Amino acid sequence: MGEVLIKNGVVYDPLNGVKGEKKDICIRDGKVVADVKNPKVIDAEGRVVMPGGVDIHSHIAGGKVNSGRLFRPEDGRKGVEAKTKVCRMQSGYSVPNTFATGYRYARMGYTFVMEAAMPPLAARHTHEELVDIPILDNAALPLLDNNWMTMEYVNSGDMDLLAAYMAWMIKATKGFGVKIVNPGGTEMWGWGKNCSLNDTVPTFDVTPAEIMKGLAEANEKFDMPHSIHVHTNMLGHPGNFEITKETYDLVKDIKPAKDRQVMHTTHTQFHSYGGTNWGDFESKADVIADYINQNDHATIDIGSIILGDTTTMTADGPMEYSLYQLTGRKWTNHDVELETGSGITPFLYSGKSPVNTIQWAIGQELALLVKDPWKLALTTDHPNAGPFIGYPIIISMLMSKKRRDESAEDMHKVIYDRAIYPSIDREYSLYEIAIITRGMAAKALGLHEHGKGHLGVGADGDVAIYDMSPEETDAGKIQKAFLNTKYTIKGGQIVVKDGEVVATPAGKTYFVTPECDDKLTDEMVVKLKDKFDRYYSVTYNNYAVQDAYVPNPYEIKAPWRS
Amino acid sequence: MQTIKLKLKSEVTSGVAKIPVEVDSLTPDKLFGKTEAEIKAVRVWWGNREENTGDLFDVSVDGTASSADDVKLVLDGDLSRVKRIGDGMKAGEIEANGDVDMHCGAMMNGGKITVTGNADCWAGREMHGGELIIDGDAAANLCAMYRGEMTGMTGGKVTVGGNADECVGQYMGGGEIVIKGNARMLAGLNMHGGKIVIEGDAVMPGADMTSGEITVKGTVQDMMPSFKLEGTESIDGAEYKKYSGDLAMTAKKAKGTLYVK
Amino acid sequence: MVEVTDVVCSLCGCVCDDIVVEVEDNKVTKVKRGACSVGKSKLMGHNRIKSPAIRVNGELKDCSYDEAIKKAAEILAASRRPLLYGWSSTVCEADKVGVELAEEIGAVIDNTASVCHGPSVLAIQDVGLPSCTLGEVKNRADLIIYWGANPAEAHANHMKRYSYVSKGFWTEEGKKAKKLVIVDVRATKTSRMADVFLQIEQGKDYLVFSALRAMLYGHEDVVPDEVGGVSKTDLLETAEMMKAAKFGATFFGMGVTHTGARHNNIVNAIQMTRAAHTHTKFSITPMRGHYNVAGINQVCTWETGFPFAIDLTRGYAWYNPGELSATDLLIRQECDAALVIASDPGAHFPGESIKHLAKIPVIQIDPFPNPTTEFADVVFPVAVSGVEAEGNVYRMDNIPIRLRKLIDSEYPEDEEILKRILDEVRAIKEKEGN
Amino acid sequence: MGTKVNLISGRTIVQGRNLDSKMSEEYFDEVARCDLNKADMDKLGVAAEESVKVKTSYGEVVVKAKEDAGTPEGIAFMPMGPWANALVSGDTHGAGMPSYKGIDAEIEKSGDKVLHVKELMQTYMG
Repeated sequence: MGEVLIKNGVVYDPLNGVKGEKKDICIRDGKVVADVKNPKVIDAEGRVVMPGGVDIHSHIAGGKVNSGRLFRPEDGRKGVEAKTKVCRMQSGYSVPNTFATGYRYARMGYTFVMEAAMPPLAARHTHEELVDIPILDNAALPLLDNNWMTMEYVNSGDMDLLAAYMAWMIKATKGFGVKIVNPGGTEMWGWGKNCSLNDTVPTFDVTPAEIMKGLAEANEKFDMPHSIHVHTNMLGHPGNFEITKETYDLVKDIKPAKDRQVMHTTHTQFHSYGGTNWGDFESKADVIADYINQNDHATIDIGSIILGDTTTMTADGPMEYSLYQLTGRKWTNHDVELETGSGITPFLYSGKSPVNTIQWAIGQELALLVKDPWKLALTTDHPNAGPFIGYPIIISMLMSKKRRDESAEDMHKVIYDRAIYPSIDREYSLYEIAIITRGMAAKALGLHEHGKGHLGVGADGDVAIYDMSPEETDAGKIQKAFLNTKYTIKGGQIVVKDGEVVATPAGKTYFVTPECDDKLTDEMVVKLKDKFDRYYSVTYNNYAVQDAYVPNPYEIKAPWRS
Repeated sequence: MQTIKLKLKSEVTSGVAKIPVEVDSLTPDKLFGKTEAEIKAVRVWWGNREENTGDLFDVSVDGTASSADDVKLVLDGDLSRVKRIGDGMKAGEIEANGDVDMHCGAMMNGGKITVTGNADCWAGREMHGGELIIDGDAAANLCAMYRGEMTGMTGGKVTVGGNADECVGQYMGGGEIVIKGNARMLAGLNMHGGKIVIEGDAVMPGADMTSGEITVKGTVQDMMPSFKLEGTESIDGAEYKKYSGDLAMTAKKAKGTLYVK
Repeated sequence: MVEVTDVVCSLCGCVCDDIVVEVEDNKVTKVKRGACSVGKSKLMGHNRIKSPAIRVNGELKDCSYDEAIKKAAEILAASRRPLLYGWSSTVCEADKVGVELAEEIGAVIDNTASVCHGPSVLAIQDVGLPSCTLGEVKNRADLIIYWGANPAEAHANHMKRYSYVSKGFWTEEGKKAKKLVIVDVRATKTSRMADVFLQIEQGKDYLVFSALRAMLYGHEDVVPDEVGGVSKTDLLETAEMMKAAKFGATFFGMGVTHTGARHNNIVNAIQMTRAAHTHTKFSITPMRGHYNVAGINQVCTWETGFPFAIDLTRGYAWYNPGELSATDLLIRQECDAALVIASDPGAHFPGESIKHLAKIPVIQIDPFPNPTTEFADVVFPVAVSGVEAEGNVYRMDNIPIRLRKLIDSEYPEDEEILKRILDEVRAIKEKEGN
Repeated sequence: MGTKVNLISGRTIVQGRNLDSKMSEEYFDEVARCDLNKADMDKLGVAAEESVKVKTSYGEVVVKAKEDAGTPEGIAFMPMGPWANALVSGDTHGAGMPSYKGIDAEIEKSGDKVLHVKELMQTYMG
């Protein structure tokens, strides 16, 4: 591979403290280097230069994403583009096909995306799709919280064995870390029921709170790059902000293995609700933001709403059922034996709806009220709160009070009574935007140590050059610039030029190998094998994801911390 | 008034395979203002290759038009493999002489289409406005939704001189459909607005309807077991049983009306 | 002799993965455990197509793979409306190349779902699918309904491994503590095991589903005394069993997808499941036929956005079963060439469709001679996936499982043949300047 | 004299066992057949293994009759395969699925030979 020199750009590289300095970036053999000899020169004169974007939480691949595509041909008829000499065919808006997913992210300057929920039993499916997404480096978080093994070890208090199970599962699924979704509730959904944080899950005799605490402890027994990644109980229910706060408190005293959070809570917008029903529903973004401001053990991503039609999908089966009951639209459910579940239903976020209006406000409020941008990441929980191609809209909102005021006028008037939104004056700087779209996410995932999210020497040659001046204040122009880069460079190769995809190299899949003591593993496997013999519908020997599914691997070892 | 005549060349449909020609680029509103030479150069899909209209059709243009409303497109030749006639049409008139292939009048917004023969599946799919007249039979999914959508026809009027196949007006939200002959199974399936009149017989009409109105003037075979008899009513001098349904959608949603003799 | 365990069956949608076989001298000599008689037959092998061949003057003449690939690529590159059909009895790795080939030549790509559970897919697109993995059924379900399905004949291990006869966590007693409802037109081996057998009038499924829905929503008062040949009393009993179940699981087969209202039968079956879900936990699962028909639907969906019947004529996907399904295209005589892989339209399509297929150039890729071979113009023998080749497949509940390779093959894999055809097509197009 | 029946086709275990060996005798024996109720067999005056001609608007084939108690009177069952498919309607009514079940058919006793797969496929050639 050759050399690239990006000249004269205005660089925002938060992990290296670079705040909009005119600076050249040199890349050789796919990595950032100090200097180059005979490079291809890209003149970025006066334009904004950032590391490749890192998405901490997005549903782009696997069983439920594809079920979403399959049952929404009406979504597939949107966003249709014919194949070109470079690109494969594209289709879909809220559930784009694999090719469109890669191209659209790359055009926004993103080069790494975390698939946020991988059912372990269907992990091969997630990997098959990840391989088919062009350009993007990727990873996936296996769901480990409603697993019978997890609950049994939490119940018996065998934290080392729980850690051994967690390690085995992350290895078996070629996963990246621990995903938690409605702990206990998804198991109870196996019987059509649900539970809250401190309810006892029958049969297994554990509470969701105990499950989350146990997994956090297990996670920190290894040098895991990422903390537990949490979608706590009662997502989307009025008044759930108390549960969210209690969830943070659960892990307050656990020491992280590395310099990072102990818990990342995702799509926090859906968990910051006040009121007792949809009638008196209100924003509690301020309470959640205050908690985050006062504590350092938890980070969030916002899960901001994009108005319009989308496809909601989560391992939180009971939540999707409630949503389907509200709308009466099509509803798919897929419970996964001994492990997890999922539900999918289409949803329209309308600015005319008081509830949707408050939801819309909350996501942005969280971003504006959390003081330290290193504690939050920009997401739309794609496609749950809206498709990822809405990120530039959110960016322009955060950067422009004027745009927010104008937008508020188009929303239901409840925004002036039951949201904090209109009273917030803060405007994000480009430096802060760079934090919440790459630096923070890379750090929270531990990927900054592996070349992601920054442009220091040794970093991956992943760069986004936006066609805008650092002085730009026009929200429309900001939005446009962030939707289609002037250049996106991935591993030193130009993949997007003037908003068009010009090359489609394969991305790498990052996975973590937690290194567990053999004796512990052996003891755990005896119990696990019994589960396969008696309860699983596949055999133990056919379970683990074979190497063939990860043709471009990047392994991160996570040693046991004695 | 301008008349544009397009006659499909016989060699297009004379091969072993009858490869369809798709003419969504040839609506009166899209052709308005074009010269004959320009019309001949409009690209149409014939299988997986794009061709010039003039290479597939004999083209002639008579008169001038001051707006798309003044444009009349006359289609002749073997049209049984010509798809998407009047697809997305906004104004003007189309006269299709003979049997036409699928998606005739799909997503139509305005203007008028007359088919002198039969129309294959999805005629009037997702139609929003205008008028579609099919002198012969209509194949399945007349005025229905596209796959996965929850809305089919929302406006306009469709008249079928002959019979209609399955699922007439599925997910219909508005507009009017008149079938002079019989309708096969599940006319008005998932209907939530608008009106369907079937002058002949019907099979399982009105299943899963939540609003709108269906009248069957002939006999009904396999009446849905989930409709409630509300009483009788006289329409145009004839006595009809009035049913509400479909209770299989729950009582809250069962706001459809079905008149059966 | 080597004993191989955890062998995965590549026959039906059950994809049993606990089979034990013996291999000796590069042959499967014995199937020791785990497979049903159908699966066993698959693993033990059958007569093969021996050589690539091209039809000359009505006779298939053996040729080299190179010659056959050149011929196949010429046919496809010249075609104005090619159909690529099949894909269900091969692995996802091959299916992906198939989609790429279809995109390259502007083909319609369709798979065997269109004559099997295509109607189920259409129904899912209308109302969704409340379902679960087969292990969920095994561990929880106390009410099993097979509707228009005859697992004793078509999915012989299904009841034993996953449903009525299986034992799981909350179902340790097996069938003793479960109820079985069978709905069918004929009395079958399966119906003999039933607690309740609803023998319905052929083609009247739709009415029966609607009647049960009305009952589950509390409107039994409007239901007439007999619906579709079933008495109201029997229907009420069934509705009560559904309400009383802790976990109900419905499985349906081609008895519902092939008959009467077809896809709308399935919509109604799913609507019935939704209605039952207002009382208790309920799931519904199609009894997928071929071992990887679910997989080709998955691959097509993530690559094109749609599961089957996809027209790539314009370089992007237009999806429309009923217009673009293989049988429709053939009866309408739309195609001028076809590639058939891992399927057998000669045996499974209506005669009217086969007539057109016999007229146009047909390329066949298959390990075994079958009725399609009788009119195929270019034939490629290939390795048997799951015996001679590995790869990913999706079980009927969409669980991905990797087929194992048990013995070496003298034949290339599907994926290799398809890649070579694709390369050759590209070379032809490049020469022509496209 | 013929009798009118409602024809359905479907899988059987022996048909499944021969999915990959459709040119075999076992497949022929299993699939080129038609199951009828005893009453219908009597009406036709055919015994098991005797030939019947099955006719629909779409085609006709000769197959072996077989008595099956589970098949109700007025229903004829044929294992899915080339013989049944010579009789089914290809009209999918805009849904992509031919009617493989529920086809109006007429059955009569026949002295004709049951065509082998290869012979049956020949009837489709040009």
